[in-house]
Amino acid sequence: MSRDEIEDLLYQGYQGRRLEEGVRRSGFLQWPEHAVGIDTRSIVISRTMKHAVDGRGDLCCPGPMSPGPALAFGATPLEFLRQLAHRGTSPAAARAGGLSWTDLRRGLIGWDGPPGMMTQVLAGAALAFAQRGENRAALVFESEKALDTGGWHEGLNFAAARRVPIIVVLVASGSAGVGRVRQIEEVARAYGIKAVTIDQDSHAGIFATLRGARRRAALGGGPTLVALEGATDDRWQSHEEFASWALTEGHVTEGELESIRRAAAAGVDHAFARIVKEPGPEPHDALAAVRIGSPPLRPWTRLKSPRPDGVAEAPMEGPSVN
Amino acid sequence: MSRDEIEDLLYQGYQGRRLEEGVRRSGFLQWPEHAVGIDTRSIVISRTMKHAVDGRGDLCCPGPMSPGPALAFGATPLEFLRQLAHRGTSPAAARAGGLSWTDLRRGLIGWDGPPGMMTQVLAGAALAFAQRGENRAALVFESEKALDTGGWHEGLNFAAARRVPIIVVLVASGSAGVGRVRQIEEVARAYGIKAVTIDQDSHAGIFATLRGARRRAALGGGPTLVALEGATDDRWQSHEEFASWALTEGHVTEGELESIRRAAAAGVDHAFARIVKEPGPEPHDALAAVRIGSPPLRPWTRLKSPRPDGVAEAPMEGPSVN
Amino acid sequence: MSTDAPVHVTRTRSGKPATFLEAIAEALWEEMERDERVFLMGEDIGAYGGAFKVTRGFIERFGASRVIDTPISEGGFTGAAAGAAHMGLRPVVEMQFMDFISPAYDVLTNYVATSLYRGAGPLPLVVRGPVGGGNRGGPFHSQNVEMAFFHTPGLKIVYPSTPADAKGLLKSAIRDDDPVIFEEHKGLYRAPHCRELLPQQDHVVPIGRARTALEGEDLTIVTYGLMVHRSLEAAAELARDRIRVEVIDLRTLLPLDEETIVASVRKTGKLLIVHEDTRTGGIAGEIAMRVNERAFEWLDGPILRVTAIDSPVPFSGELEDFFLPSVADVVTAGRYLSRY
Amino acid sequence: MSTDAPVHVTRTRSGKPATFLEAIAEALWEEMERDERVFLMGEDIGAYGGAFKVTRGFIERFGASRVIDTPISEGGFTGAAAGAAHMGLRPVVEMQFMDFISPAYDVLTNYVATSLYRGAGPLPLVVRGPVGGGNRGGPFHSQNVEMAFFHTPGLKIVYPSTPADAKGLLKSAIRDDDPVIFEEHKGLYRAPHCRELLPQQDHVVPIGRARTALEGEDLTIVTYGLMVHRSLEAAAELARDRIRVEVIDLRTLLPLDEETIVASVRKTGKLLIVHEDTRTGGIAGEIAMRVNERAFEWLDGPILRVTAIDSPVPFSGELEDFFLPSVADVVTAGRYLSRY
Ligand SMILES: Cc1ncc(C[n+]2csc(CCOP(=O)(O)OP(=O)(O)O)c2C)c(N)n1
Ligand SMILES: Cc1ncc(C[n+]2csc(CCOP(=O)(O)OP(=O)(O)O)c2C)c(N)n1
Ligand SMILES: [Mg+2]
Ligand SMILES: [Mg+2]
Repeated sequence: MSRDEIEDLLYQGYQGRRLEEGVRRSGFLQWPEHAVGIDTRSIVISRTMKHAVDGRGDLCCPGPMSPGPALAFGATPLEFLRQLAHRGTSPAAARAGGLSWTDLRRGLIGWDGPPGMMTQVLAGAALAFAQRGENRAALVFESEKALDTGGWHEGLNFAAARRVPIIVVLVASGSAGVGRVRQIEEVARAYGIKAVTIDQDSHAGIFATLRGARRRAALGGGPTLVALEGATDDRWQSHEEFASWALTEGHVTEGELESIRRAAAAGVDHAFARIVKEPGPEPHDALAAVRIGSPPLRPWTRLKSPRPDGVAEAPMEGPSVN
Repeated sequence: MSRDEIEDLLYQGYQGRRLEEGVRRSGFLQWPEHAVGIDTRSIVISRTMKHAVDGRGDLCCPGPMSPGPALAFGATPLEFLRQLAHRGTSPAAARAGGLSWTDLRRGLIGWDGPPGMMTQVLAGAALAFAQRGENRAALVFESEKALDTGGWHEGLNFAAARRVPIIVVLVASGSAGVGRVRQIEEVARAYGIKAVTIDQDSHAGIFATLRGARRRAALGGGPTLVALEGATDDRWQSHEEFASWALTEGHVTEGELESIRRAAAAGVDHAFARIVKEPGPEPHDALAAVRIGSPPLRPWTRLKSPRPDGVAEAPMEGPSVN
Repeated sequence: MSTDAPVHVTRTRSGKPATFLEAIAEALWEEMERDERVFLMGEDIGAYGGAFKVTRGFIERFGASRVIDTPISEGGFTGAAAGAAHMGLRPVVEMQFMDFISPAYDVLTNYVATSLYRGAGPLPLVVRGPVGGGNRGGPFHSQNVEMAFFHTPGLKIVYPSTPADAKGLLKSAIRDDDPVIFEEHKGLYRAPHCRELLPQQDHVVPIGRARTALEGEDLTIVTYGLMVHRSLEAAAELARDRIRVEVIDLRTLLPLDEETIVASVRKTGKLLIVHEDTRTGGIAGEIAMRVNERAFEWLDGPILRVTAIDSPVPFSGELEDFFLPSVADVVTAGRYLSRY
Repeated sequence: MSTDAPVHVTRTRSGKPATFLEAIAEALWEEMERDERVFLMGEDIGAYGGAFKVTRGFIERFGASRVIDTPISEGGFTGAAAGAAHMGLRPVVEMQFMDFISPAYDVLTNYVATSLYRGAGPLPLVVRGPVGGGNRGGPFHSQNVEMAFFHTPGLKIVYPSTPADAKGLLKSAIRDDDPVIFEEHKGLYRAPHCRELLPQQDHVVPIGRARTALEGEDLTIVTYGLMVHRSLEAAAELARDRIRVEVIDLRTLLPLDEETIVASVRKTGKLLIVHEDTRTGGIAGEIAMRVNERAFEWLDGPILRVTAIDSPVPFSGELEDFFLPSVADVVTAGRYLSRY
């Protein structure tokens, strides 16, 4: 890891932490129920990918791990809060929810729906990279429960069959669940692909492992399946661990660490202050563009009589749309 | 294998063979395209299950291996030919096609649609057996390509999670295909269940293996995944092999073998002679019972005027239904 | 009934009004007590009691083999339910949100719906779960699913609007030999105004028969689910203009109770259809066809509809309120049609 | 065009009439030559050339990375196509039979159709394949799939009836930024009477516009696909009774060309809808609603429909012929309506 990368990681870790604290304190915002919160390892993993702002970098679906990976891919706290607060200024104009959204320029692809599906979608994106001979790869975080869905298997099978450059991270689930396959390495073997399990590994170790997986993927070596254990239990500790590692190893001084923390916090606080003042969405604008082939909304509000004899009707009360 | 079982196997093998020869010669009948034809090993496998005629035996979906397993479960050549010829007398009154149909009294469950689905359905049937503490098990034949479908994984996952008494036979596919997982033993390991591969095994060996799998399943030991290799290439040879093994081992004499063959052929020939004379389906009868909540078919054929003034219409020409 | 029954299934027995959700729970509980073949499957319905706590306390009473926690695999476990039904059990499958019925679309339309047709016998199976908007659940936790299945011969679709109907129709669905999709609007689950005393004895409401929720002479509103309540509100407002509205609560969408609709339209001459589901391809179309076929001459104005707009269900409150049909929309349309 | 092109994509170039299937193949071939982002996915479409041989010779010309053989996993590879589309490619997915689109129902309705809505940008993706009955294919190889998707905002549905339209509309679909479901009736694929000379130049037919296949004054028939041909036959027979039928070929089902339908009904005053798909919940309903909303006063008789009956598609010829709407059915209904 370079010094820059370490600083970014620290910064994004503090950003995420401040975001989650702020949301909890806000009284009016809520994380979506299924979000597992910030596990700094998800930021580390995401940092091993190629980042860009012109749509030519790697692609990441943060899935249940957002906001970590999204921050690593350049999503801003302001965007998060707009999304959470359903502001008209939010990335999806408040139409869709969840903690991730799509911004293909920065390589972010959002999803708030059923598990398993994004492994299919990212497999197809990775296919496009391979087809064009680009040095790009796809990264998708999925709840471990995605393994229960047939959709996930179809996606992984497709990725494995075509050896596309994709890294699939399965995040261990805190909840009970049933019928779940925990033998991720055996699943990978069944599909003839690589597998890695991450548990108490150091951040530097995780970084090296994932960098390797990304390199192999981009060189045509095929998918890697990553089992990320313990994501829900020690989700905070891991960031502190990382910070103290960076200190101990001499990558940053106490003073530098504190100023990184403060800068991250200031940015997040600013975003909180800002979204309170922002307006909600305007229905006509937000919804107009996305309907295909829909007729006018309320046909009985038409002002002209439908009668052949041309008798005019009084204009109807009520909102007339379109 | 008992002497009775050996005789049954020989009889059903000859039946199947005669059926396929007859269909090919008939000029007006055709096997459904996807049928892999008769592999005697499918009869051997099916014979290891518990057969009954009162709906209390084991349950089998012959899938792409029909007619073998269906014959073993007591389907008659006459039923096959009625089904193939779409006779009104056929098991599904000519509404549905394919080489298998459902007769729950004899433990047969038919399917002519997408691969993978019957693993789900039979897993649920096996769940019912386990729930009621019955000594029963389910057997399903699937094309190996079912492994590509998410539906199959969901079915197997369900079966594995609840350790239901089911045996899933994956029949190796002759065609090219892509992205297929051939490592069936590794798939089984990923789901934590038993796996067996059958290739050049003797019929007696197959019989012993499957009997064991059935016993284990019924005792709560969970599912077994069976890989049946080479099903398309040597599908005839295997029956001859079995016959000559039975001869060599002294289970039958040449004379007995010939009379078994003749008896089987005679039954099949009789069925061919019979279906030619049987009528096709009668639409009203065949389709009437299966529509739910459909309005009368052709409303403009009603004989009474829909006009409030009661002016009668002339009865309409054309068939008036319902 | 066992004495240790959870409180939400004992309202009726103790003579108290039940919510819609309690009515559902009572139906499930009573049917499981009545018939040991009935069992439940779904995500986290066991110890956790389900996302909406409908089955809280069920696993303690009926055991883990009749209250089955499933993996996230709606297609797979619906297929398994079909297999169990073939073997004589009567599965009731819970979709955590009905939106998640989509992965089961294949097995429901191609396998389950065709069972009788293919000669595989009746397939008694209920798929039930929460539907509908207004809860800020966004596109994946707010859908109405009827039109995904309405076109499939072989299925029944039930969508009750009151606790008594919910209980009586769910009991019928469980006893029915055909597969039934059973939709429960989240907005009714705990709505206080919806609470009602349910009949004490075994309360069964037949599938396939609509209910006249309000009698009137001037205008027929055909609707179902939460929109029955919105339509009754609108009818009250229209009554102030002396417009006497008849409100038909379909209760069952498939098979459609054509007779009741046609009779009402022949009486009023005006038909407004109100559904929460989106507009294009909504059930209004089939109703319009049936009325054309059997009551065209009685129509004194066009058949109109009030529906959600053609969009996924929006997340934000502002957008969702705009998206959903409102009482004011029904009043506006009702007034327009009555003056036509 | 490369000189080694297979014969079934060179009819137009060599001035010969093309079949419906050849028109489809030409559209695919030309679009792949025109735009390197266009690629194909499907079961056995490579060396084998596809179940109906539409893509015979394509892999030789365009290579295995643009003619992709997929595993049997319609949901999974449709999802993958969506991902490729996000990255700027333009996938054309073949369903071996359109019946097999069912496993992709979840991803198409919840992911693909909502992409633009969720702010994930346009999703140019075509899902095409053979539909329809009359081929003794039975319940799993004969379905019409339009009504599974017609209710989903965000999708387009195209269902052409002639080779020229098939070619021109498929080209439009591939160039369209919205996801398009493209239905090709097997009964038209090689029908000799359907052969026609196609325009030489880049032939594009806009999505969303119906075609007046026959002009008339007395009765409007709105239809699509194979039923256009059945309706024209019926119109010829009705003409002998001096009933002048106007036949509207919808071509695109979603978005529906309401203007053309309404204009025709305002002219003739009578509307008969003919679709091969089953009856309850068929597209006739939506058309009836739109006509009520915009042309009720012009109606001189009820809106009626001729459709298949409410059943899965039967296997046996006797049953399938009974199941499908016939020319005689259309004539009967047309006569009834014209006398009304
Ligand atoms: C097809 C589908 N089925 C069910 C759900 C509902 N669902 C969303 S997440 C989830 C379980 C998530 O569990 P886990 O992965 O452990 O995450 P946790 O909520 O415990 O953090 C379920 C059942 C869904 N979104 N989609
Ligand atoms: C969901 C679905 N997709 C595709 C098909 C079409 N289909 C039926 S069998 C089959 C391949 C069968 O191959 P194999 O198992 O090798 O059997 P073979 O025909 O070679 O004997 C395909 C693609 C289908 N029936 N269902
Ligand atoms: Mg969890
Ligand atoms: Mg094969």
